[in-house]
Amino acid sequence: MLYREAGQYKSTYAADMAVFPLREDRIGIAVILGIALVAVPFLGSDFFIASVMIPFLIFSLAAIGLNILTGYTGLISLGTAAFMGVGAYACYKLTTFFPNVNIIVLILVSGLFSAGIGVLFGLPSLRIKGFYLAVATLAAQFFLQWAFVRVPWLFNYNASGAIEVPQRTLFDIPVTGASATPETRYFVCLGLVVVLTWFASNLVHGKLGRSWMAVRDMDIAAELMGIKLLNAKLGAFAVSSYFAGVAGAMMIFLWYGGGEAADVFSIRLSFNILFMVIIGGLGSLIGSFFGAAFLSVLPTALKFGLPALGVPLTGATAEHVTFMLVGALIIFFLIVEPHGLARLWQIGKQKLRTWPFPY
Amino acid sequence: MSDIATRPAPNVFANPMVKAGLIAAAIVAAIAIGVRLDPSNTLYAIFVDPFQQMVQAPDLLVQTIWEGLVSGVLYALIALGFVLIFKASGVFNFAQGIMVVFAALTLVGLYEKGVPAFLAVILTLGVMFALAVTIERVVLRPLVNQPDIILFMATFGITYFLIGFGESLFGGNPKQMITEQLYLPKGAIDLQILGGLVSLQKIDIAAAIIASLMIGLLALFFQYTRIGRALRAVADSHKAALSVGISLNQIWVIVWFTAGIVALITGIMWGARSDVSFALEIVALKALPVLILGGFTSIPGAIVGGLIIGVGEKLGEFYWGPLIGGGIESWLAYFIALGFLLFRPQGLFGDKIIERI
Amino acid sequence: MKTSILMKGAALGALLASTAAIMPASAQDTIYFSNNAYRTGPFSGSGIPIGDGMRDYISMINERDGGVNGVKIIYEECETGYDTKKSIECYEQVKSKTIVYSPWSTGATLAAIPRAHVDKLPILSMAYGLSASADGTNFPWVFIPPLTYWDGASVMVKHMAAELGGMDKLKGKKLGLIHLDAPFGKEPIPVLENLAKKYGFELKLYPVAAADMQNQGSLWLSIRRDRPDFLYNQGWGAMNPTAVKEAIKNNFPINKLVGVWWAGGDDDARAGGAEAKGYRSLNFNAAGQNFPVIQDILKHVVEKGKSTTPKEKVGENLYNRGVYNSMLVVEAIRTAQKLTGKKVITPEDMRRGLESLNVDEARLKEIGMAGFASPVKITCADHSGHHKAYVAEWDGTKWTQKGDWIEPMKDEVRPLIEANAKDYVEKAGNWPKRTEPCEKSS
Amino acid sequence: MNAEPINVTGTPLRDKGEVLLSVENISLRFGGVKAITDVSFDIRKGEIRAIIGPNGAGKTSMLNCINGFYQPQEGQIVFKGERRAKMRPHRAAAGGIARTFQNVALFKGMSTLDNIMTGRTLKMKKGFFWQALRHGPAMQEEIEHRRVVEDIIDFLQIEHIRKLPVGKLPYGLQKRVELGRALAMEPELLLLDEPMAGMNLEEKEDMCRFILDVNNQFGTTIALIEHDMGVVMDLSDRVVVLEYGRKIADGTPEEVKADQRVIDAYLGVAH
Repeated sequence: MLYREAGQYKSTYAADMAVFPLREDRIGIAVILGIALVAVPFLGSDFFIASVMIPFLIFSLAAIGLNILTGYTGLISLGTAAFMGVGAYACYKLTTFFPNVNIIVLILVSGLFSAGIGVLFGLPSLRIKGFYLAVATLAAQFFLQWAFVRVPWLFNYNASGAIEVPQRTLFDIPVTGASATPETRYFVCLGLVVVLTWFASNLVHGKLGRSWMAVRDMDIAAELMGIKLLNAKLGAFAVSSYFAGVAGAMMIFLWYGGGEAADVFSIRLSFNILFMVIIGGLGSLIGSFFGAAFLSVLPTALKFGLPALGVPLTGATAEHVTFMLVGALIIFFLIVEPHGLARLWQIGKQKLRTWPFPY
Repeated sequence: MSDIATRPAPNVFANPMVKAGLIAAAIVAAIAIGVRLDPSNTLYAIFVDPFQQMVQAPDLLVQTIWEGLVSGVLYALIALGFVLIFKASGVFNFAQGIMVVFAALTLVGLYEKGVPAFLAVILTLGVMFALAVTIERVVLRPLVNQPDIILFMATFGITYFLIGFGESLFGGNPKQMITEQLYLPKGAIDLQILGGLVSLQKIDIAAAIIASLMIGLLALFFQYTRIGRALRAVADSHKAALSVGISLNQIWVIVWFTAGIVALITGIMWGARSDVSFALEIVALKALPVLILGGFTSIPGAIVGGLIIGVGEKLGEFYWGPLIGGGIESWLAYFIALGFLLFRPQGLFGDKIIERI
Repeated sequence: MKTSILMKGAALGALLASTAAIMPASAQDTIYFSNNAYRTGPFSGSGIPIGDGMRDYISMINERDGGVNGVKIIYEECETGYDTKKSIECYEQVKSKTIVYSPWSTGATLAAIPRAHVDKLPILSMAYGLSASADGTNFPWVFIPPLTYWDGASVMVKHMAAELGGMDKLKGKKLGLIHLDAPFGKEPIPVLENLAKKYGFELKLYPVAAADMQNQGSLWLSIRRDRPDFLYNQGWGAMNPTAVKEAIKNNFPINKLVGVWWAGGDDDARAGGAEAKGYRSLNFNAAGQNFPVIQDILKHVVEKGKSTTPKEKVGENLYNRGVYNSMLVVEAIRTAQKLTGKKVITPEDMRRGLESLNVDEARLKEIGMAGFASPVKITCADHSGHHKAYVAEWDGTKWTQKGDWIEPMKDEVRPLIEANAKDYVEKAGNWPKRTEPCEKSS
Repeated sequence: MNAEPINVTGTPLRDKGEVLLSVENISLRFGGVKAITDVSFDIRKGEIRAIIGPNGAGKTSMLNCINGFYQPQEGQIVFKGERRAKMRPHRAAAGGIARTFQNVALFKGMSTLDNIMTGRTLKMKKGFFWQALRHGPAMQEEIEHRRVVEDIIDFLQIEHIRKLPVGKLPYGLQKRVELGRALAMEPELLLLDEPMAGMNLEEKEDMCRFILDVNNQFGTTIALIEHDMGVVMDLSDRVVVLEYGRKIADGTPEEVKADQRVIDAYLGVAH
C-alpha cells in the first residue's frame, strides 16, 4: 500500500511523460540522492568512498555509455575501454594545453574527442551487425591501446610513459592530484554522474532514444519509418563513446590519480563493462547502476569483507573464489532473469504496486 | 548470428561514408608514418622497400610466410573450436580461448602431480567431457531458446569460472608443456635454400600435420557417422533436427566435447611453442578475426581464414611494422578482417543473405 | 533502486567498518607490514616465488629472533593479481596500517607515488617503478634500491663491452632491446639511446604487445634479419620463457640474450630446456641455498612446516629476491628503531630508517648474506644508491654468477634521474616541497 | 494536418483523377531469380488499390520497390510527378509513403505509445541538445506529437494497451498498432501488406472499418496486398493481379474477377 499509482492522476501529457511518473519513485530518487550526498560522505570511511563509491560511480557512467550502444541500439562493442582511454588521454592533453580552464569543463570536453573516435570506429556498423561488429570494435580496442603506448605525445613525453595527473582546483579546493580528498573527488564524480545520467535519461526517452530502440528492434522497419540508420547508429556511437570518454577521464583523474593508462584501459575492462551492462539489464539506465554495483563492488566486498566477517580466505584463494563466483553469478543471473537485475527490480516494483492485493 | 545482411542493391548512402572513413584512416596512418620518416621517403618505404627486401632475402620471405602459416594453423585451431560450437548450438563460445588454457593446464597439472603423460591425456579428455556435460546441464539447458546474446554472455560466465577454477586447482604460474613425454618432436629442420637458411621447427610441422589430420577426421565424422549427420541437421535447423528425433542435449554435449578435444590439441601445440599460461587466453582473441574472414559456420573458412590472418599479420609486421615502430601485430589482424568485412560482409565462404521483410 | 543501493551501501559500510575493527590492531609489540602479492593472474609465475621469499624471511626473523629487537612483524598480503585497480584498492586499504607500501607493479607504483606524498607513507619499490623517484629531494617518500632500470641498462652496456673486450669495441655493434610494449618495457630506451650515441653502437627496438607475449614469431624474424650482436630483454611474465624459446628456435646465441632482473626467473630459463643453458640475466641477489640466511629460513620456517613453500623452491632466484626485499624492510625497521629509540615505529620513522639504510659488507655477513648481495646504502638525496649488479647465467638447472659485480654508469643515469624528477614535479603542479629533514648520520 | 488533431469528422474525399504514383516497367532480380518482370501500373490519389496474386507472385517485392527498400534493376517509379531514381527508404518515408508489414515489424521492446511515436520521427525537428535537456522547446514538441498520437490511439481504440510492450500483445492488436504507427506518419500513400492475415472474422471486420475510415476521413491513398478475396472486392477501387512476377490483370474488382487468366491463376491451371 505504500507504493502504488492509484489516485495519482496525470492531467497533462508532460506529467505522464515524466521519467518518474509515480510520486513514490520521485521520493525514492530524492532519498537516494540524499544518501549519496549526505550519508555516504559523512558516514563512509575513506576506503569506502575511494575504493567503493568512486569506482562504482565511474563504472556506472561507462556502463550507461555502453548500454546506450548495446542495450538501446543493439550494437555490441568490445572497445569501451579504448574509448575510455581516448577520454583520459584527451583530458590529459587538455589540462596541458589549458592549465587554467576548470578541470570539470575539461573532463566534459574530453568526452567529445572520444565521441569523434567512436564515430570513426562506428562506421563499420553501417555494414555489419551482431558479433561481426563486436569483432570490428576489437580493432578499435587493440589499435587504440597500441597508440596510447606508442605515441609519446599523448603522455607528454613523460619518462614514465604514463599519465601523471596534475593538481587542479575548483574554488581553491584540490579536485585532482594526490591532495584531493576522497570526499571532494566523490562529490565531483557524483555531480558528473547525476547530470550525465539525467541527460542520458532525457535522450533515451525522447526522439533519439526511440530511434535507437527502433534500430535495435527492427532496423529495416525503422528505416522505412524514416529513421536514418546512419544518424541513429553513429549517434549512438557518439553518445556512447562520449559517456565512455568522460568515464575514462574521471577514472584517471578522479580515481587512479595517474598511472599506466595503456594497462588500465585493456580489453579486460571492456569485457567487464559489457558484463555490467548485461547483468544490470540491457536497455535500462538503472540497470547500468545495478550492474556496476554488482561487478565493481562485489569483488571488493568479497576480498575485504569476507576476512572481516571471519571467513578465512587468503588473498590468492579469495581472488580465485571471486573469479568463480562472478562467473557463476553471471550464469545464474542469465538463467534466472536474462533481462538483468533491472528486470528483477521492475518485477519487484510491480509486486509492490499491487501489494497487498495482487488481484 | 548470421544476421549479417546485405541488400541486393548496394547500400549507396552508407558506402561513401564507409569509404570516407577508410580514406580518413588511411590518411591518418600515412601521416603517422610520414612523421616518423623523411616525408619524401615515405612512399618509397611503403611501396618499394619492403618488396625489395623480399626479393633480396627470399629466405626470410619464405621463413616469414612459414611462420605465418604456423601461427595461422594455431589460430585456425582455436577458430575451429568456435565454429564447431556455433554450427551446432548457435552459441558464440567466447570461452573457447580459456578452454584451450584449461585443457593444457589440466594436462600439465596432472602430469606434475605424477600421472604418466598419456594417462594424463586420457584423464584430461575425461575432464573435458565432464566439462562439456556440466556446461550442457548447467548453462545450455536452462538457457535454451534464449537470444544469442544471452548465450554469448553465459560463455563469458564460463570463462570467468574456468579462470578461477583452473587457477585454484593448478596455480596461475606458467607451466611447461610436456612435449617430450608426449613424443612430440623437437628441434628444427634447416633448409639451405634461396641463398639462406630456412628453419622449420619440427613441432610446427607436427602441429600442421596434427591439425590437418584432425580436420580430416572431423570432416569424416561429419560426413559419415550418424552423429555427424545429426550435427549437420542441427546446424541447419534446430526445429528440423528436433522433428526427426535428434536429442539436442546429446548433440550439445558432443560438440562441446569435440571443441574440448580441439582445445586440448590447440593447448598442447601453443604450449609447446611458448608456455602454458593464462596469457594464452588473449592470443585466443585472434581467432575472432579469423572467424570474420571465414564465416562463423564454415570449417574450411576457419582454416583458410586462419592462414590468411597468420600470414597477413606476419608479413605486415615484418615488412611494414618497422615503419611505425613495430608491434602492429596486436591489431593488424583485426584491421585485415575489418577491411575484408567492408567489402564482403558475409565472410569468405558465407552466402549472400537477402533481407526480407 | 532505492532499497537496493541503500541496503548495499549499508551492508558494505558495516562490512568495511568491521574490517577496520577486526584487523589485528598494531599493538605495542608488533609492526604491521602489508605486501601487495600477486599469486594469481598471468604474472603469478613470478609473484608466487617472490611472495614466498618475502613471507618466509619475515617469518624467519619472527621465529628465530622473536622479531626485530623483540618487535614481531605482522606480515600480510593484499592480493592484486598484478592489476592496477586492485593495487590501488590495496593501497587505500592498508595505508593507515602498514609501515611501508610495497606496490609490486609499475602501474601500482605510479598510482601510489602522489598519494604516498600526501599520506606520508613510504614506498619501497625494489628495482622497479619510477626511475626518477631515485631523486630523494623531490621524492622523499619513495625508495628504489638497489638500482633502477636505467642503471640496469647501463650495466647491460658494460656487460656487452666486457664481452667484446672493451668500451671502444662497442662501436658499430648492434644492441637489440626486446621489450614489453608498455611503460615498464620502454624504461631502458632513453639511457640506451644516450649510450648508443656516446659509444657508437646501434640500438634496435623490438616491442612485444601485452597481447602477443606468447606470439613473438615475427619479432624474432626481424631479429634474424637485423642480426643484433646482443639482445637485452626488458620482459615480463609469459613473454620471457617465450623469448628464450624463440631465441633457441631462431639459433640466436643464447648467451648473447640478457634479460633484465625480472626476466631471470627459474621458470623463464627452464622453458628453454637443455638448450637454454647459457641464458643470462642481470641480477642483484644470489640464487641458491648456500647462504646462512637461506639455511636459517629452511631450519626455522620451511622445515618446521610454517611455510607453504616447497623445499626445493627455496633458493630459486626470485625467491631469494623476495628474501632480499624483506631484508631491506627489516633492516630499515632496525635502522629506524635505532634512530628514533622507539621499538614500534611509525611510517614516518620507517621513512627515516629507509633513508639512512646502510647495509655494508659487515652487516651482510652478520645477517648471513655475505656474497648474497652487494652492500646497499641509501642517502637523503639518493633513494636508490645505484648499486652493483651482476650477470647471472643459467647452467641448465640453476642460476650462477657469471663475472664480477658491475657498477652502473651512475654519471649517465643520475642527470637523467634529476632531470626527469624535475619534469615530473613541474608537470604535477603544486607538488609538495620536501620538508622532511635529512638525517645527520647519513 | 501537421500537428493538428486529426480531422475525424471530415467529409469523404474521393478525387480519383490524378495519378499519385506510377510504376513503369519494373524488373527486379535477386541473383538469377526474377522476382518482378516488367510490371507497370499506377495508383491514383485517394483510391484504395489492391495488389493480389498467388504466393510468390512478387507482391511484397513490389511494395518493397515502391518504398525504396529494394531497388529494381530496370524501370522507374514516378511519385507525385517526380521520378525516383535510387530512393532510400527514409526518403520515401519523408516523401509521404508509409507502410505496414506482412509479418508484423513492430519494435518489440517498446511500448505501443513509443511505437506509434516513432512514426512522428520525421516531423520532430528539435535538435540534439534540446533533446538532452528535455525541457522547453523539446518538451513542447514532444507534447504536441503526443497529442497527435493519442488521437490515433483513440481512433484505433487501443487506449488500454498504450503503455504495454508490443511484443506481448495478441497478433490482431499488433497489426492495429502497426497501422497506427504508419498513420502517425500522416502519409499520402499508405502501403498495407496483408493487414488482415491471421485474423479472425471480427478482427478482420474491425480492420476493414479502419482502412475505410482512413481512406474516407483522411483521404489517404492506400495500396494493399490481401489474400481474402472478399475483403479485396469490398474494399478496393481497382485491383492489380500479379503472377510469377508479371502483371496479368488490372482493373476494377468486377473486371478482374471476370478475367480468365486470373481465374486460371487462382485455380492453378497449368501453364
